Amino acid sequence: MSELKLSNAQIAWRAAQDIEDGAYVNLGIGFPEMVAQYTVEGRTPVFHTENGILNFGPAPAPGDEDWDLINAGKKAVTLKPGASFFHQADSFGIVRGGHLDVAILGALQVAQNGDLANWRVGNKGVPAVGGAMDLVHGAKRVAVLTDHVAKNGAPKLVEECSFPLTGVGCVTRVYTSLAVVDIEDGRFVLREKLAGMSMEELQSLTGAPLHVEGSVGELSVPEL
Amino acid sequence: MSELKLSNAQIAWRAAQDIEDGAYVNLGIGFPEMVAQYTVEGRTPVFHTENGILNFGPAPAPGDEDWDLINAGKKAVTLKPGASFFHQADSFGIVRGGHLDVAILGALQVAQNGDLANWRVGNKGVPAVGGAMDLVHGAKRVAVLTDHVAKNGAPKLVEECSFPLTGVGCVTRVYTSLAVVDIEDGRFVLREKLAGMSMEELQSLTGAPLHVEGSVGELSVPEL
Amino acid sequence: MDKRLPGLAEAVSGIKDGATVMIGGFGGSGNPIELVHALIDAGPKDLTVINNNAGNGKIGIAAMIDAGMVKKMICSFPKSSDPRAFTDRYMAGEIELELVPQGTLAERIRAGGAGIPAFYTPASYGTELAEGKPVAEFDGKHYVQERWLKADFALVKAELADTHGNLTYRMAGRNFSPLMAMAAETTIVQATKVLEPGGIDPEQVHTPGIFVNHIVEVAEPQQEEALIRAGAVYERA
Amino acid sequence: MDKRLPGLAEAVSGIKDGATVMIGGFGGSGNPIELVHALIDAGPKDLTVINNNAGNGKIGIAAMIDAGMVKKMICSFPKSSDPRAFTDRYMAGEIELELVPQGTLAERIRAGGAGIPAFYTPASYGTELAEGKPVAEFDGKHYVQERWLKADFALVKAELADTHGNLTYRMAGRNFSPLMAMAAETTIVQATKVLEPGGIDPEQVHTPGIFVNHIVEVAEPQQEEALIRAGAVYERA
Repeated sequence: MSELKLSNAQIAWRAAQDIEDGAYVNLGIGFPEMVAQYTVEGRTPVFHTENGILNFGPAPAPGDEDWDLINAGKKAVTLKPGASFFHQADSFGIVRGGHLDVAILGALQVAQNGDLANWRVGNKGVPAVGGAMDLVHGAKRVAVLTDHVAKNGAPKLVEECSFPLTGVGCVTRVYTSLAVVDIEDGRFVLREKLAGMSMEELQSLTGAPLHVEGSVGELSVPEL
Repeated sequence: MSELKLSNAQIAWRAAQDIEDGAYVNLGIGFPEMVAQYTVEGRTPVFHTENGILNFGPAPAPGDEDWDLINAGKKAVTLKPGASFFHQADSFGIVRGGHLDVAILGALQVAQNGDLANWRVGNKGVPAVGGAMDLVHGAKRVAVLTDHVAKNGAPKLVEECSFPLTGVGCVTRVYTSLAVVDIEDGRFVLREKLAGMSMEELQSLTGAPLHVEGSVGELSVPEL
Repeated sequence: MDKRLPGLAEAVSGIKDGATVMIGGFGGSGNPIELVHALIDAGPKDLTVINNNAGNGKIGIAAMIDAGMVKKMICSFPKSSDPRAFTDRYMAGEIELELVPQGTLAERIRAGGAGIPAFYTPASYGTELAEGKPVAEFDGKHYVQERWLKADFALVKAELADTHGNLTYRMAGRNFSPLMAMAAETTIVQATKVLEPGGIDPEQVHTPGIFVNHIVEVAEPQQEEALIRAGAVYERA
Repeated sequence: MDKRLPGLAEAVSGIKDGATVMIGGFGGSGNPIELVHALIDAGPKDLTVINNNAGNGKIGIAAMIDAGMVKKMICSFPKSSDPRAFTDRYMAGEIELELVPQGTLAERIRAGGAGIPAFYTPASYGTELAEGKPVAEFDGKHYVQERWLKADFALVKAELADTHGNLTYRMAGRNFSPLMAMAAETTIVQATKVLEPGGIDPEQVHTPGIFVNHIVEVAEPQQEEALIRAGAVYERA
C-alpha cells in the first residue's frame, strides 16, 4: 500500500489537465514549476513570473543561459513569441488585480477553510517570504500541489493550520498524491481519489472531514 | 496710475527668471503656459504635462499639428530631444511624488497661509477640476501667477479664500502684476514690488498684511 | 490564442444596459472613436462612462450622451472645447457627474487594475471634492482616502497589437489607456495594426496581453480632435 | 543638462553613514554590481539596504554585509543561493531584518515614488507579517495598510541611458529598478551605453529622466549570477 500514491510528476500532470487553453498561469517556485512540463497537447497557457515576464518558456540548453532572463526561482528561462517584460509593481498588479486564471503553489498545510501555510515551519532560522503572500490573493483559482501527508505521516489537509499562515481562506483546490479536493464553504469536498484507496483510508490520512457531493471521480494519471 | 502694473507677459517673464537650468517644470493651462516663452537664455528647463509627456516643446506650425501630441491644455505641441511618454498614473506620480522642481499655476485667490482657490468661482454651471488639485501637491515649489487684484478691484491675495479651495497651504510664491510675494509661516512676505508703487498703496490692494523681512527688491521687467 | 474579432459590432456586442465603461483618451488624443461609434450603433442605455473628459462636439462620447445612452459620467474635466452635449444634460439634471481630480482618477483606475482597494492622496484634501471621504494624517501631513475604480468594459485605442493582446500606444494617446485596460473585466482594443506574436519587442510592450480580451484592427483610425475641428457629427446608423 | 559623472567613485561619494540605499536587481539579474563595489570601496557604515534579496556569494550586497556596512536589510527573500553573509550576521543578531512580501515591497516603493503615503493590500492579511499594522475591510474583504518606502539613494543598472537620464532596462533585469529610481532622493545609474538626448525613442523609455540624478557609463557590466557561479569574491581595494 505504500506504493499507492502519485509521484510529484503525476500530481503536476493532474493539475495541468485543469489548465485551459490560453489561461494565464503562475507556477510557484519548485514543485509547482513541474506543471509546465505536462501542458495538455493543443493548449497554450501563458506563464507569468513575479519578477516581470509574461509568456516565458522552458530553460535554455546548458551554456545558453542569459542571467537577465530568469524566473522567480532565479532559474534561467527562455521567451516565447508574444512575451513581455514589466517592472515588479506591474507584475504584482497582475497578481493582486485578479488577472491570473490560476496560481499553483506548494503547501505545508491547507486548512478546510482555505487557509494556506507554505512559507515557514517555525520561528527558527532566517525567514523568507518572497511573493507567496501576494500570489495567494487575486488569481481566479488558487490551487495547491502537495503530498497528502507530510514525511512524518501527519496530515497536510487539516482543520486549522498550525504553521504560520501564508494567507487566509485563499485556496480553492488541492491536488494531492491521493486525491483532488475542492474547498467550498469552509469544507473539504472530495472530487477524485485513487481507485485503490477506500474512502475510510483516505479520511484516516486527512486531518479534517472530507465531504462528498455527488459522485467522486477516479484520480487516474499515466505512468510518468 | 492705472498703467502701473505688469502685463501678463511681464509677470510670466518674471516667473521665468526663477527657473533654474535643468529644472523640471509644470506650467498650468492658460496664462502660466506663457512662462515657457521667456525661458532665460542658456537655461534648458524640461517641461512636464500631466497627460504624459516630459520635455515637450512649443506648438508646431499651423497645419503641422499631430493631435496625439498635445499638452494638458489640449494644444498641439512638439517634442524636444530627450522627450518621453508615460501613462497618466506615472505622470501624476511625477507630480505627487515630489519630482517637479516647480509647478506654476493661475489663481482666483491665494490666502496668506498658502491656500489656493483656482478651479471654481461658485456653485453654478458644470464643475471641472482637471489636474489642479494634484498639481498643488508635491512640486518642490508651487508658484502662482496672477493679477494683484481681480477685475472688480477685489484683492486676490487674501486672509482666507472665499472661493472653493484647490488645495490647502500649498502655494510658496506669488508673482503678481505688482509684486513678488512669498508665503512663509502663514504670512505674506513681500520680496519685490514695482518701483513706482508705495508700500501703503500696495498694502491697500492686498487683502492681508504684507510683511517685510530684510530689504524689498525692485520688481523690474523689460517691455514685452 | 488569437484575440481578434472580425468587426467592431462583434467587439462591443457584450456591452449591455447599465454597464460601466471606461473609454481611453484625453481631450482629442487616443480616443477609440470607431469603438465608441460602434457602441452607439449597438445602443445600450444607462451606461456609466469613465473618461477624463465628457465628450466634445458631436462625435464620440458627446454623441453617446446625445443618444441618451449615458446615465453617469466619472471624469475630471467635463468642460473641454464644445462640451454642449454633456452641459445640456447636466444642467437639465438628466446626467449624473462624479468629478474626480485627474491624478486621483488615474490612480483610482490603476488601483482597480492592481488590486489595491484604497489608497491615500494629498489631492483634494481640504476641498469640497474630499467631502465625506475618510482623511488620515501621515508624517504630519493630511491625506484623503480614495477607492479603486473598476469597470465592466474598457474601450482602448492602440497603435500596434499582437494577437495575444500585447499593445503599444501612439505618443500622448497613451494617457489613461494602459490603466483602463487593467481595471476592466473585459478590455476591447482597436489597433491600427495587428501583428503576429513576437511582432512587438517584449521590452517595448506598453500593455501586456493579459489585460486584453478582444482586438479589432482599424487600419485607418479617425482622430477625435481632427473630426471635431472638421465639424463631424455621428448619429446611429 | 548632462547627468554623466566621470566615474563610479564620484557617483557614490555622496552616500554617507546611516543612509538608506535601494539597490535594483532580483536574484542575480539587474544588479548594479559596479556601483555596489564602488560603494564598498567608499565604505559608509550603518546603511539600511532595500533589495528583494539579501546578497549571495561573496560579491555585491553580500560583500557589503561582510564588510560590516549594513545595519538593516529590507527585503522579501533573504535566502537565495548561498546567503551565508546575511545568515551569519542575522543569526548572530548583528543585522536587522524587515521582511516584506515581494508584491508589497514593490508597491511600497512605487508608492514612495508616486506620493502615495499608504495603501491597502490583501497580501499578508491574517499572517504574522501583518502584526501591528492597521487592517480595514472593503467590500467584505480584509486588507492590510502598508506605508510608502523611500530612500536617500537608489543604485540602478540600466541598459541604455541618454544624458538626460532617460533609461531602458535589459529583459528581467528591469524588476525593481524603475520603482526605486522614483522612490529615492538621489538616483545613481550605471548604464551599459550612454546616448545623446533623442537616442532613445520617447515611446520606449522605461524610466523618464526626471527620476535620475547621476549616470556613469559601465560599458561591460558584470552579471551577478555569472560572478557568483564563478566563485568571485569582492573585497575593498
